[in-house]
Amino acid sequence: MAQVYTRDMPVDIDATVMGNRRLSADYNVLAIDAPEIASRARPGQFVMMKTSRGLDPLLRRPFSIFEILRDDGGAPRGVSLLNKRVGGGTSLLYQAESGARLACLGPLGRPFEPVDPPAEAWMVAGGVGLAPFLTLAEALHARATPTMLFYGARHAGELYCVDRFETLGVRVVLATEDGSRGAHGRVTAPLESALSRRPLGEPLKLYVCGPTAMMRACAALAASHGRACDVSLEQVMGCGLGGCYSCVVLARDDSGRPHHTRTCIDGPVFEASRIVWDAVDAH
Amino acid sequence: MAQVYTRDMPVDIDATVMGNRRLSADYNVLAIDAPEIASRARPGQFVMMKTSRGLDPLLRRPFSIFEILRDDGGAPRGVSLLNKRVGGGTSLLYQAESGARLACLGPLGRPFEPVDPPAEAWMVAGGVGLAPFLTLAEALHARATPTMLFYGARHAGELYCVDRFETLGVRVVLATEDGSRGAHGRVTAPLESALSRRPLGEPLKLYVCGPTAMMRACAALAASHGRACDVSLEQVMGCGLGGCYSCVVLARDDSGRPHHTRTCIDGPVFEASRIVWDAVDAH
Amino acid sequence: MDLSLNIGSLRLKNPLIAASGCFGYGVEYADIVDLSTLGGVAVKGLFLSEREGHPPPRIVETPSGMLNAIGLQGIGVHRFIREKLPELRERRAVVIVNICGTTLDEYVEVARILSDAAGVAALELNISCPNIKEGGITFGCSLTGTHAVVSAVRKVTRLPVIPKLTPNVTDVASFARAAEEAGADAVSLVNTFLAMAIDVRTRRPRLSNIVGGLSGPAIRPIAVRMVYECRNTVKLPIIGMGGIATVDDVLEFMIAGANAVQVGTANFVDPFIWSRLLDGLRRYMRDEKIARLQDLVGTVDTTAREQAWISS
Amino acid sequence: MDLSLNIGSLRLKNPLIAASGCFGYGVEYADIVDLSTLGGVAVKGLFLSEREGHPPPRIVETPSGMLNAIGLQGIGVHRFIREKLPELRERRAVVIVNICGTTLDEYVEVARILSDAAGVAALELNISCPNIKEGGITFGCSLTGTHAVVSAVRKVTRLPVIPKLTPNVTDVASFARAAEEAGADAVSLVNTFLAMAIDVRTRRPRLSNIVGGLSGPAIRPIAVRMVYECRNTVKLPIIGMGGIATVDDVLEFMIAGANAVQVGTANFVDPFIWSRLLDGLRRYMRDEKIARLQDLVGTVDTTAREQAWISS
Ligand SMILES: Cc1cc2nc3c(=O)[nH]c(=O)nc-3n(C[C@H](O)[C@H](O)[C@H](O)COP(=O)(O)OP(=O)(O)OC[C@H]3O[C@@H](n4cnc5c(N)ncnc54)[C@H](O)[C@@H]3O)c2cc1C
Ligand SMILES: Cc1cc2nc3c(=O)[nH]c(=O)nc-3n(C[C@H](O)[C@H](O)[C@H](O)COP(=O)(O)OP(=O)(O)OC[C@H]3O[C@@H](n4cnc5c(N)ncnc54)[C@H](O)[C@@H]3O)c2cc1C
Ligand SMILES: Cc1cc2nc3c(=O)[nH]c(=O)nc-3n(C[C@H](O)[C@H](O)[C@H](O)COP(=O)(O)O)c2cc1C
Ligand SMILES: Cc1cc2nc3c(=O)[nH]c(=O)nc-3n(C[C@H](O)[C@H](O)[C@H](O)COP(=O)(O)O)c2cc1C
Ligand code: FES
Ligand code: FES
Repeated sequence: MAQVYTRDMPVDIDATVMGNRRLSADYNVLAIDAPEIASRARPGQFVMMKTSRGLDPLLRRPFSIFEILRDDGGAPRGVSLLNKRVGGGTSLLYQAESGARLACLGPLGRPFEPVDPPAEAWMVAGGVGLAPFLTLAEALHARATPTMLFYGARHAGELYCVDRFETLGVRVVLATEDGSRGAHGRVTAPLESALSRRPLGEPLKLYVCGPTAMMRACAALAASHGRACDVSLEQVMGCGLGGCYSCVVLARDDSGRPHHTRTCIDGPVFEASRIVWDAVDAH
Repeated sequence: MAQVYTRDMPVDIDATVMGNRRLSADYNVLAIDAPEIASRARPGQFVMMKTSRGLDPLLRRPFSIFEILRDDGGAPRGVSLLNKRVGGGTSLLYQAESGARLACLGPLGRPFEPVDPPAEAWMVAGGVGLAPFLTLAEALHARATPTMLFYGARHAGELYCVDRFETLGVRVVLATEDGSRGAHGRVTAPLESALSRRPLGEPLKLYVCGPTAMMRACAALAASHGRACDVSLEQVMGCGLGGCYSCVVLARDDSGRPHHTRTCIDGPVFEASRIVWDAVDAH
Repeated sequence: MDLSLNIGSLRLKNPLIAASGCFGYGVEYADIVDLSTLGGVAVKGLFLSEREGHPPPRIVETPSGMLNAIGLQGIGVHRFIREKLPELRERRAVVIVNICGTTLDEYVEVARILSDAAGVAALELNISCPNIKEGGITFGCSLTGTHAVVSAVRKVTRLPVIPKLTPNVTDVASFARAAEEAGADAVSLVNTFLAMAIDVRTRRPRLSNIVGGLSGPAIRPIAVRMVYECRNTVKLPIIGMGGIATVDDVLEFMIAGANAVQVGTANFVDPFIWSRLLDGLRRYMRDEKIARLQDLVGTVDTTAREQAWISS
Repeated sequence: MDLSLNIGSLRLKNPLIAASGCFGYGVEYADIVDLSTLGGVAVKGLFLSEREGHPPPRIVETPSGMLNAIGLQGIGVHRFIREKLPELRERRAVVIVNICGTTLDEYVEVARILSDAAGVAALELNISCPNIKEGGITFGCSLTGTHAVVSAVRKVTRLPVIPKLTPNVTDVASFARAAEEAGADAVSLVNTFLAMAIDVRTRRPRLSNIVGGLSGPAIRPIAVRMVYECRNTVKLPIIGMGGIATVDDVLEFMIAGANAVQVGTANFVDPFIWSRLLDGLRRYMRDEKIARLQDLVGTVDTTAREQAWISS
């Protein structure tokens, strides 16, 4: 059965950009002044951002909350986004200057449910799929859950913020497609061997976010190794609030029947076993 | 007969904003790095500016060239625009930051023809209608033509750059609608008395730019005092190049027949007597 | 200040209605919007039974607009009455149910069932959805089809009947007239424009359904023209929509001839738009000294502009 | 790399044509664009005699688009031949003359006169201008009217005849078919969408003509859909347009089924667009290994997407 969560009422902030740290030619971390969102956000939730003030682009864009930013006293002050430039909206966020104002609606979506020890949490991230995991790692750290991060990218230059995870006590396993850092190839390879080495009696849960093909592969690995697995899906979203039915994924209900299910309010986090993977468009 | 001019080939520059000096809550002077335009521009010509990089707004906006900016060696380096915030596009130019890049097409349109001494040049500006006159004043100064500027605005806070004209030897007569500086009321009142005091044997030419009502009044004054008068019209322009026929004004041809005449290529400067003023929409 | 209006026997406290398909079943927004402050809530199009709709991708953004081909995914009229209507009643929403059918009988059946349900304020007949093959727009693109659906539904309900017109026709006003003659209480327009987008790398349509409906600010000038044409043709209340995103857009539709408006796509961009629009309407009424907002309807001043200057 | 195509007996060196009414008489652009590098130049719509058109305001910007009601101001066919055609010939422009008429006889007369003039490459029949009351669109909105104009003009000219279709109809493809049956060499589409904008302070229409035609990126998805429908209906070459502003837009129209395209509104924004589009086409052909650009026409892959996953 799908987990039940009570959603905190989302708020819409005409938020000020507090900083923009460019990590590479395509990735940046955008800091946004939005205390009301920061104080409500839970791990894995997202915001809907206006990427400009005018009509171009028209719709908002969904972004995972990457960090909760706190002031010197530790009070939630804002959120940051790990943004990857893929089109018009993400390009605008890449270029955004401090002081710019952009509407930010959130927090939205079903959060990750962190497991408690003795269970372990194994996070699996591909590329910008890293974004929802820093907040999850913090929540796991707070409850002292042993945590791993399997993190893959195309090359070493696209692996970001690894130290941030290590500081939280996360054991990090890296993989790059060109072998420039960590294991050579896909991150699912080290994941698979780790799963195989792991006695079934020692409980663990997988949390996965990344390209469709990667999530599908992880779902299959989880199933064959009998492990719980949550995925965070990235469908195109028109509203983020359940209003438009654009963001659906084919997911099975309790009786096993597949339905088009809204990822913005019933997700983005789903039990991997509910998803009809063959029906998910690879992008 | 309409004067003949050979147009310099306009160029389109992906220009960098070099500076933005805000004069008031609505007016600013935007400096633009565009040597190729600066070196070709003639007094009273205009440019077509993209006010954003995206589709909002879609069309370019026409702006008089306010100043020719020169580098330390005196070489034309760029142009500045005197921008008044009235809608979406002008708001974007008001906010534009140094370093931003905006496409700038020019120089465009029929320039003012400066008169030579002993004739005098009397410039009449209302509000942002000041914009085309600084370049004209420079040209007149260069040929030592005695020059006056009648300049009206709503209040003292909206009279800009008067010293710039005075430096060029221009005698400036000011008027404000609330009497906060210069004559109290419309600028046409001091103009009218000056015209009345002026012996007909002493040649002069009027150059007018401002709200439609003001231009119409000046045209009438010029006619009744038997003076040549050029006006610079501000019609809505789609292309600035003669392609769309959006910018027409009803102007008489040599035989006196009124035709819809394109202000972007046959103007913006017209002999006032050619215009059918009652057909010009007041805005 | 009076912002209210009547549609048949139904009184709306203001002209702002959430557009069908753009506001879920209303309940999705209940914790961020006080539904009772809206003129009405048009819920997602309902068939008799559940429908899964089209596979994703279902939307794609286009210049100042978006295409959608949701394919009328929905829970069907029975589950709607059981699962959604009670909460909508509790929230005191004025519920306008957007109904669909693949056959005339289905429209009639859905209308009959909803007429017996407590808490339904009006029926909007979706005869204009461009995203399903059977039914729907085949009625909406034929004058006799429109007349037939409206009069058949009219016979089985005392609720206000509001056929929703498609803009994908040569002469939308003739459809408004057909609706009027068939006994409609109002017409709403426009539904989306049939449109298409192609990914030039894959050469595949960007929507799984190949074509979809264009909505958003891009279409507003066409929609305003259509409202204006209908206002010149029928006496019925008109609910105008298509690209409304600001209070000036609401006013533009009303001045063109709309008694009320719906807001769809802009609600995706700004789910808190409703209070902004309401405030803006009140401000305009104060500035322009308008006591009854309905006095604004159809007041566009089309007296000839200075045409006389030219003899040709 | 072969970018050329044929329209009847006419060979265009590439598919990029300046859209009528958006490029003056071509000569206005002659000093900034090498006219001989364009596939063609469709000049401003011409009647038999001069016309002053509508008073200003004639355009207004709308979201990602613009309305125009120029009212076909023009110098008439005789002055065109005398004053503009010689320079266009000298510049080696492929001149497509957009012709208008208030009556069928006027179309025929204008076509006959132009057929005798040296330097005219093709005739585009404007039966779709929404901005004039008489003639024009009354032909374009009726199948028999379309057939009548095309076959009448067909009889008096050996130039390629290209009726330009209006999008303001229920089924544009049936008009393409009527044009094909009447002997057209190609069809061009779309002309502008009838639309309106109102100033909510003055409550007056923003255009002197009350209504005008919507063009620009806003309409592109509708235009692409219409080209796709026509491609599925006729064999004729199709000249697609409506909101093209980038090379991807050109490609989208071609993949949907257009053999050539016209660019209108975007030329206002960027008069140097032509070389950018040409470069982009060449780059795409290189990247995608396409030797003949015409091989791309109508290649949209509409094989069913993963519909099978749902039984409903
Ligand atoms: C819940 C959720 C969380 C997300 N978190 C992040 C994040 O933290 N960081 C980040 O960089 N991105 C994230 N994304 C993806 C991000 O929303 C898209 O990259 C963005 O919307 C693209 O906008 P654009 O205007 O740049 O691209 P467009 O020009 O709109 O499209 C460019 C390409 O991206 C694809 N695309 C468009 N929207 C999406 C989408 N929602 N998901 C995937 N692909 C899309 C398009 O199909 C197209 O191929 C998230 C998406 C979701 C649904
Ligand atoms: C040759 C020429 C030179 C100009 N020089 C200057 C200048 O130096 N400085 C300056 O600030 N402005 C100048 N203008 C006017 C300027 O182009 C307009 O103010 C601008 O286009 C408005 O754009 P917007 O997006 O801000 O307003 P919009 O949102 O497009 O419109 C706001 C209001 O301004 C009116 N408007 C729109 N376009 C024009 C226009 N072209 N002329 C007059 N009113 C218009 C509209 O009808 C509307 O009422 C000039 C215009 C022309 C034709
Ligand atoms: C995602 C989406 C779903 C829609 N679903 C419906 C629907 O179920 N029934 C209906 O009559 N109209 C539907 N529409 C059309 C809208 O109600 C409205 O007519 C149209 O979007 C134009 O208004 P807008 O520009 O404000 O969105 C839908 C529109 C969108 C964008
Ligand atoms: C200002 C303007 C004038 C136009 N004049 C004509 C015309 O004279 N004849 C014609 O067939 N189409 C005319 N059109 C329509 C265009 O040729 C074209 O069909 C339409 O603008 C869509 O293309 P676009 O979106 O690229 O502008 C005109 C369009 C505009 C914007
Ligand atoms: S994004 Fe609108 S329903 Fe999910
Ligand atoms: S602005 Fe296009 S013709 Fe003058």
